[in-house]
Amino acid sequence: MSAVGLPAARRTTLGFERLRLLLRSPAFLVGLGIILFWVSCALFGRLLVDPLADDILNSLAPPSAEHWFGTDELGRDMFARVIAGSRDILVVAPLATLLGIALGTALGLVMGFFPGWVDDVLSRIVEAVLALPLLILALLALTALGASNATVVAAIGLSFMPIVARTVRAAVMTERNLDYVAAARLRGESALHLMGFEILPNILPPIVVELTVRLGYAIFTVATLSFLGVGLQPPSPDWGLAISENYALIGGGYWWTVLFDALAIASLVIAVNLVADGLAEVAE
Amino acid sequence: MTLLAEADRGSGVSGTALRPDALRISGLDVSYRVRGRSRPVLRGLDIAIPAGGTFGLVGESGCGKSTAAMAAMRYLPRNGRTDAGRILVGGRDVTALPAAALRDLRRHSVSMVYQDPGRALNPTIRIGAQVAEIYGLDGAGPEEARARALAMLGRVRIADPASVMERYPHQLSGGMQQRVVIAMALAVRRELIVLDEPTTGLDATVEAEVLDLVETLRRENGTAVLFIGHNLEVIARMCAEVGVLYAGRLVEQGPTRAVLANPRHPYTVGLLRCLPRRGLDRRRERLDTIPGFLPTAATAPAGCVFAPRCGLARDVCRADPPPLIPLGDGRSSRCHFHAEAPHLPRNAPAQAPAAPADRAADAPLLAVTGLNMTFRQGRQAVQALRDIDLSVRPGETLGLVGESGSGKSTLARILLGLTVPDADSRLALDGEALLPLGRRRDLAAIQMVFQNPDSALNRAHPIGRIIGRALAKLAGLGGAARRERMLALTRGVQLADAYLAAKPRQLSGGLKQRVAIARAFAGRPRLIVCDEPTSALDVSVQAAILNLLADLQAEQGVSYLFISHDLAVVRYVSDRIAVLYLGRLMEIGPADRVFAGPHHPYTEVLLSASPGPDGAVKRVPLSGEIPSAVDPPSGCVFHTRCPRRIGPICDTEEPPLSPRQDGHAIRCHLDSADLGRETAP
Amino acid sequence: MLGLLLRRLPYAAVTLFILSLLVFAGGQLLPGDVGRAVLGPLADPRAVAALNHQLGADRPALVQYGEWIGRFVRGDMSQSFAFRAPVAPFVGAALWNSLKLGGVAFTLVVPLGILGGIVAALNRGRLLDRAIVLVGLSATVVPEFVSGIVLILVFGIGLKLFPISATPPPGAGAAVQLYYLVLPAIPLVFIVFGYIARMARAGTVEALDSDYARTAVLKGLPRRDVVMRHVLRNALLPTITVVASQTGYLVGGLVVIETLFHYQGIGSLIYTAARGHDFPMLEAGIMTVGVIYVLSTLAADMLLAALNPRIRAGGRA
Amino acid sequence: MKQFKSIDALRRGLGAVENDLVDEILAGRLDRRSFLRHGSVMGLSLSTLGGLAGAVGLVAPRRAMAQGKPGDTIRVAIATPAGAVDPVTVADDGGLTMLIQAGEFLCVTQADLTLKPVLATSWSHNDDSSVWTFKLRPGVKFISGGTLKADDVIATIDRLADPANASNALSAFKGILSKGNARKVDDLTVEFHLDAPYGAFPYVVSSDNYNCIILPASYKGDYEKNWDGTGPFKLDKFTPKVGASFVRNPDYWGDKALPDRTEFTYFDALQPRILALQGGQVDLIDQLPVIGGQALLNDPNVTIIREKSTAHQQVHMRCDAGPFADKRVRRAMALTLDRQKLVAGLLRGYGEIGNDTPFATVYPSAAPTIAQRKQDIAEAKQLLEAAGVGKGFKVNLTTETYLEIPQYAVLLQNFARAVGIDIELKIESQDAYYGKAVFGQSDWLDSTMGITDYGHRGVPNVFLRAPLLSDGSWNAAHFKNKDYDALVDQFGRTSDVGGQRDLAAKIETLLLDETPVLFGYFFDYLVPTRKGLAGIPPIPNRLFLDRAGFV
Repeated sequence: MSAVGLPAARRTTLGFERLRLLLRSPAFLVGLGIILFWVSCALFGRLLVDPLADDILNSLAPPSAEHWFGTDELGRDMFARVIAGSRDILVVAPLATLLGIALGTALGLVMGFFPGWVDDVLSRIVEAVLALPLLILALLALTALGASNATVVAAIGLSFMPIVARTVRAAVMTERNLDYVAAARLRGESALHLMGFEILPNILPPIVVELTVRLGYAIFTVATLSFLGVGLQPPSPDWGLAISENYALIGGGYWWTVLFDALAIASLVIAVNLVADGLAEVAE
Repeated sequence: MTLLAEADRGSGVSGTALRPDALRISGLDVSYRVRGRSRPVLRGLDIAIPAGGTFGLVGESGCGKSTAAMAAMRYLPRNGRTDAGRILVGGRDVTALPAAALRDLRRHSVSMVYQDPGRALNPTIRIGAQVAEIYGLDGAGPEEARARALAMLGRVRIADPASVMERYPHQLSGGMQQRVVIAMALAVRRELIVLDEPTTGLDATVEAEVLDLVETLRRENGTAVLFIGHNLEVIARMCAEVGVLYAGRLVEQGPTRAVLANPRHPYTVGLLRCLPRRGLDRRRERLDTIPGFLPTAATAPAGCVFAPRCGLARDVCRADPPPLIPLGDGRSSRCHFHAEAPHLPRNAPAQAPAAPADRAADAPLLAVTGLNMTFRQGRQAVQALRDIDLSVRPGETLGLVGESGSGKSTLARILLGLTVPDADSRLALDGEALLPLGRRRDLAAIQMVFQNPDSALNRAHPIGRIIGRALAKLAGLGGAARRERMLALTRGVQLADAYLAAKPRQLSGGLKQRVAIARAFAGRPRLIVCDEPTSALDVSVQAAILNLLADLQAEQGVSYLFISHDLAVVRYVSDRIAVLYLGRLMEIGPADRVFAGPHHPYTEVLLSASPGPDGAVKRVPLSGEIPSAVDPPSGCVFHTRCPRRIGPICDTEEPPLSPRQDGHAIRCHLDSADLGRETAP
Repeated sequence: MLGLLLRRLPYAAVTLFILSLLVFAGGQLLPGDVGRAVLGPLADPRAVAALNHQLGADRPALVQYGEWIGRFVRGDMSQSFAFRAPVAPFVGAALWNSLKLGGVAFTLVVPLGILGGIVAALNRGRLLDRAIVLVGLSATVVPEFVSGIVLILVFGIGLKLFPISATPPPGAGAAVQLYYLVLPAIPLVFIVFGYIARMARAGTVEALDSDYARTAVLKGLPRRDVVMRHVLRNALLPTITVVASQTGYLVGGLVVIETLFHYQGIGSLIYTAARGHDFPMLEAGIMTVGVIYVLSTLAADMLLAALNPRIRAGGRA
Repeated sequence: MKQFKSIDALRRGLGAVENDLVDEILAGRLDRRSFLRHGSVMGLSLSTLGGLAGAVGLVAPRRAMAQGKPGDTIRVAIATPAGAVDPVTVADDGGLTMLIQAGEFLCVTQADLTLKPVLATSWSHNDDSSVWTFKLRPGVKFISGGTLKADDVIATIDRLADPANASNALSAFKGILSKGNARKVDDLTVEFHLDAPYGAFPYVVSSDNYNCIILPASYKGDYEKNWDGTGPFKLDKFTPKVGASFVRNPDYWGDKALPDRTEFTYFDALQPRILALQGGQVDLIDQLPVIGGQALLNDPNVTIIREKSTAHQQVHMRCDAGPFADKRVRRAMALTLDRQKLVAGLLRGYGEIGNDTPFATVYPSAAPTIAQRKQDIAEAKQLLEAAGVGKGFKVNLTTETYLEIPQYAVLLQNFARAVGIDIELKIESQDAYYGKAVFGQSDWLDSTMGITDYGHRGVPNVFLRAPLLSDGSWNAAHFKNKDYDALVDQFGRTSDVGGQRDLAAKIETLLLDETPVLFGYFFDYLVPTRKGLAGIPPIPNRLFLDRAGFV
């Protein structure tokens, strides 16, 4: 039999096809647009505006031509702070997500790959950690570690670990019974190779979906932790922190000190979730 | 070519002339929207099934046969749509019926049996309620509905229907589930029943029973049947008429017997030639194959859809799509040159590769003695394999058959070292003890070709990497040497070099299986375990793979342990055959002897369950379900189902595997003379 | 059913034991010590040492844990370090508060979410579906403190329709208590609605696309019967798990709402205990949340088993 | 118009120190407020003081403190007590507010920093201020039934001075009063024999030292069970972590409390307290920082009770290591501050500027002659140049999230930038900042630069000692100066205001030269109340509600 050539229909790569589909989804595009906007604010915002410059005698000024979003209690320009406020959260949340995904994937691979006592023991631990709501877990971690950008990353990353591990474990459990794993065993591959080079590439799609979903949670959690005062610390123009500092002011009519930050958080989390949804749909 | 009997099915029922056709499909075009694009699946399909008639729609994967079934039920997937054509069930156009009338039609006129009965039943509702529901729709009160459901379950020969009524679907075996579905489909007398691969995934023994059941009930009710399948044997048994579907088009149609006996379309011809037939032996003659790939309706060329793969194709074929040409006697063929079809030139040379010398006298390559395998399930010890003795000689193929649950795969896994047997088991390869995988010295010696090529290849890796890695690990090759060997290997399995850069999903099933075979041959394998290597493949692809395996064996002198439920395939490829039942070796011996008999009663049942497309063997019915390995029957484990049980000795005393003649051994209390023999020549 | 329960209980116990160990180990990381936390930064070190000694917080960690777990398994939650009084009443009161708030939120959100999800699934691809999905998504991802602040401003301070504190005056009747809990429950409803609706929608879609739904349709059942009899039961199975998984959050994860609406729930109890190094209180709070989580998963498993005969027979992996 | 005759008449009854005080007034160096305050420490009765003040022509500025009507229920939002309400251990605002509802002190620091006799009717001291004699009020009944006697006072003080008791007052007593040194003279007279002479001793047993509520000698350490004391209120109901309510004590020795009932609700965070007041759920909240409190400051339905306090935030700079080891660099840092702007902006005017010493101008002992330090960037740059860091440097500022400290830190950061000092902020939770609160295990005490909150004190002594003495346990600046130590020791012994002022001038001069700690401002104590609520004395951090009522 001679090879007739690759069947035509199968030649377009799946990746390209998925991309095309993604670009047809308005929700995904809107989400992506918003994310790109905030990312560019995070990257270049501070070149254009100074979120720290105070004009202390002009505090709590309402929005005006000079201060589009008004000023805060120290007379700092809220517009500058909202723009610059994207930076820390967009550094911390993705790093935390990556950390959580990396640790969780490693743990999940081990759990899924070694059923029996290894999985049993780790599963109990994971289950025990999952018994605590994410926020409580992160709060406890931060109370123990102290608040700084690095510890927020660590705390959220660690809190994500068991959840990610559970997802990855489930994916590994189905993969490990597939014949290609047996085939790799038959040629004497080590467990590490099996996990890292055989199984891992195949469970990347759910991990990527998990990543985007986790990113949404991470942003949510970073903002919430900042709001509770244990996350990002002043003088960061972080949105959650700003809301926490200023929300008691709105009763006095200083709505601009909170509104724009709230909108910023909402827009970013919604955008990330729109993108996550789009990816999840396409990954199916 | 000997052809099938029993021509009078369906069409012989009297008094049907005045009734409208049970199903008449005309000019049906169906397409799916996939990723925003419309992809045709069926083109210009015409089918007519008279009242009480039986029609088989046969075709390989992707040809659109299930779509035809769903279109007939007006239950296309959400992205499917009927672009043109009419579908009349009992004279009513289902494509135009309002919702209420459609429901009425489904309640009273047409029903369906599905490919996967386990999923077709609602997992959270008791069997009784699911069946009774139909009678409820029919207007029966709850009591009456239950009573009728009970009766109906009895009619589909479910033992103890009252207890089955109270059970949930997952508590039933696949065969039982399918009986329930059939009970629902035939609960009320209907004009048409659509069977969509109803026996795929069932064991041959169960399949035979289910088919018998459908046939009986169909006759009793005078229901017409549209039977969708890929298996020509099954179609031949069930249907008076057959239509061969290829790439969304009906390419040949006519009375089953006539079509199979004298196919008039090159595709049908090729398809039949691909089947391993009785009397064929890999050492003597290769199977014929069909070149190229199966297209779908969407990728089919402009002219004759079969032209790119047809040995008879000329320019006109590539330019003009042929119409369905009537041939008389109710037959028609979509071929410009239908008359020449029987003379389609062979694609694969018939000449079998030079067979290595008979090595029956050689020391066995693989020797298994006293193999036991016990694993724990909760607190219970389950003996999956018991006291297995077998050997495989160099260059030999040992076929391993048995129903699912018989321990075939466990045996394979033990040989491969993936599973560790009980301590007292002795396994040796070339006289050297065969250790579990972690401690095995020569990994390359025993390799495997898996059943499902989709899962056997890592879909994340390109083909070149898959084979290259095997070469690195099993042959210890690197650099240019590896590259060179890789090319040799891929050419050896007739895989174009271009595929090395492709990912598995870009390959068809057959190509994937070639990659898997190349991988197994990366080192210097002595024994390759082939676990149902072709069961997931289409018939035309299967032939090519079987040829390839035979060629490679002749070339390299490798031995195969060939596991399959398809006796025709096993017979074609095997030198010797071992029959497993519930973890026990029931029979082992040269292939000819095992097939010719005397058979173990279990072997006899298996043989009778799959007569092949051209063999009419008297069915030996097998009663009951395979017992649980947790609590195997006493004495001969087969005694609970044995049609030749001789008495209490079978219940209490396990017979030994007693040698009969010529290396043939049977585990049965009966004398060889009393055991069954092959009835047909 | 009972068998399943008995099988799962030891696992639950092990989970809780590990949880207590983790919290204990984590507690060792907290900066400072309880004496300093109680007496403040300006207190004399002698006083701090004396207090630590009084409380037994200066003993080796393992000894403290051993004593704690010894009491815990006998049903004694020990004494709070900070309050020098039995922990149980604190945890009890906080738990009861959390359960009330979580209960109100649950009662609102579960039917709403399930209904939303089913309606969306039945109108798959249409405008209504998209609207429900989008609203659910947006409501779910907006942090509680954003929606909570808006609610306080609009309904508490602006319109003065609802009290802005979730804590009712002492001795308030059930109706008044409910009135106080409405406003704080709404952000929770927002947060959870999306999850439940999404799962219910996915479950319904899956069930609608299933082979058994096909069987039901092809039997000639009317659509209503197909949905009610064949689809919903199966569709809601995954939703139950989601609802159960949210129980932990609705009981223990309400720190933000508790802070915003001034409510003494178990979440803020845990948080303040951690900050105050009140180890017995922290352990007790966390174990309570753990028990709630374990119980709700267990309840969900039982419910799943009741609805899904397959699980009832086999148990879950 | 000074009435010398009556002054002379009064002076005849006074000792040397007291007469010195009168001299100070006559010389015009004391205002009425300072005079009264200082006089009260001496144990002069208020009537004597009032007479003296009137005689020397210091007319009391009539405070418009409206009197509310009796019988109201006053609802208060306060910070949740951090732990058990126990007079021995309480260290937080919420806890001490609880203590002072039913409990009373020997004397109470008033808004004007004078001491009001409460359970003590008068006090006096020996020549070197090392022995103080307190006369107790007769006929004072404990809620539990007994009558106040010297033994009760002695037991209370011994309990707090006992190092084995986890007493939060130990810090305050350290080096001043030890266990066993309170001695009974008779049933209503107690003598305190101090470890060293201490001129401001009455403050140590006043409400300044909030653990010192007087309890019966029989008290067993179960305060939350009986809430014993002698105060105008007695406990009605207490739920830990939730709140407490009090009712009028009918057996109170003094004027009976006006409100029928007071209800305290505990809040963990400030913002909900603000919202609770705005939402009408409470009538007042315990304390309002300007930052974050703007909504109430501008609310027409809210009245702000305001009083100058000596609470402040200390910015310490490590004198023993790092860039601030050179005092010129510390001075340069101090010169970058625009203090007027700090008070006007950060405090919205609710405070007064500081001069890098603890001597807030409200202290009578503050030396009036010392010049106020002002922003001077040029000089700061010169100093840095001279210190060899003209190009500036980087430094970390570690501090806590509390009140307006983070904002202050930001402003400092911006001020310092003008001279090239690049301050990196590390703002932590209070737990993390204070750590174990001992050297080597505390960011507070170990950081190169930090900001620490200090509450209001009636005399500057505490501020002068622990944070600045060479062996001071809160000496985050690691400031070690023998001259300073000697001056402060002397200041502590000195009880005449003139002498105190002379010493203060020396201390202030020294501190301005060394500048181990920046005192940028002293902020006012603000209590927001619902409009119409009156009768709450503006005493920093001490919420007394017995005169409260709605107008």
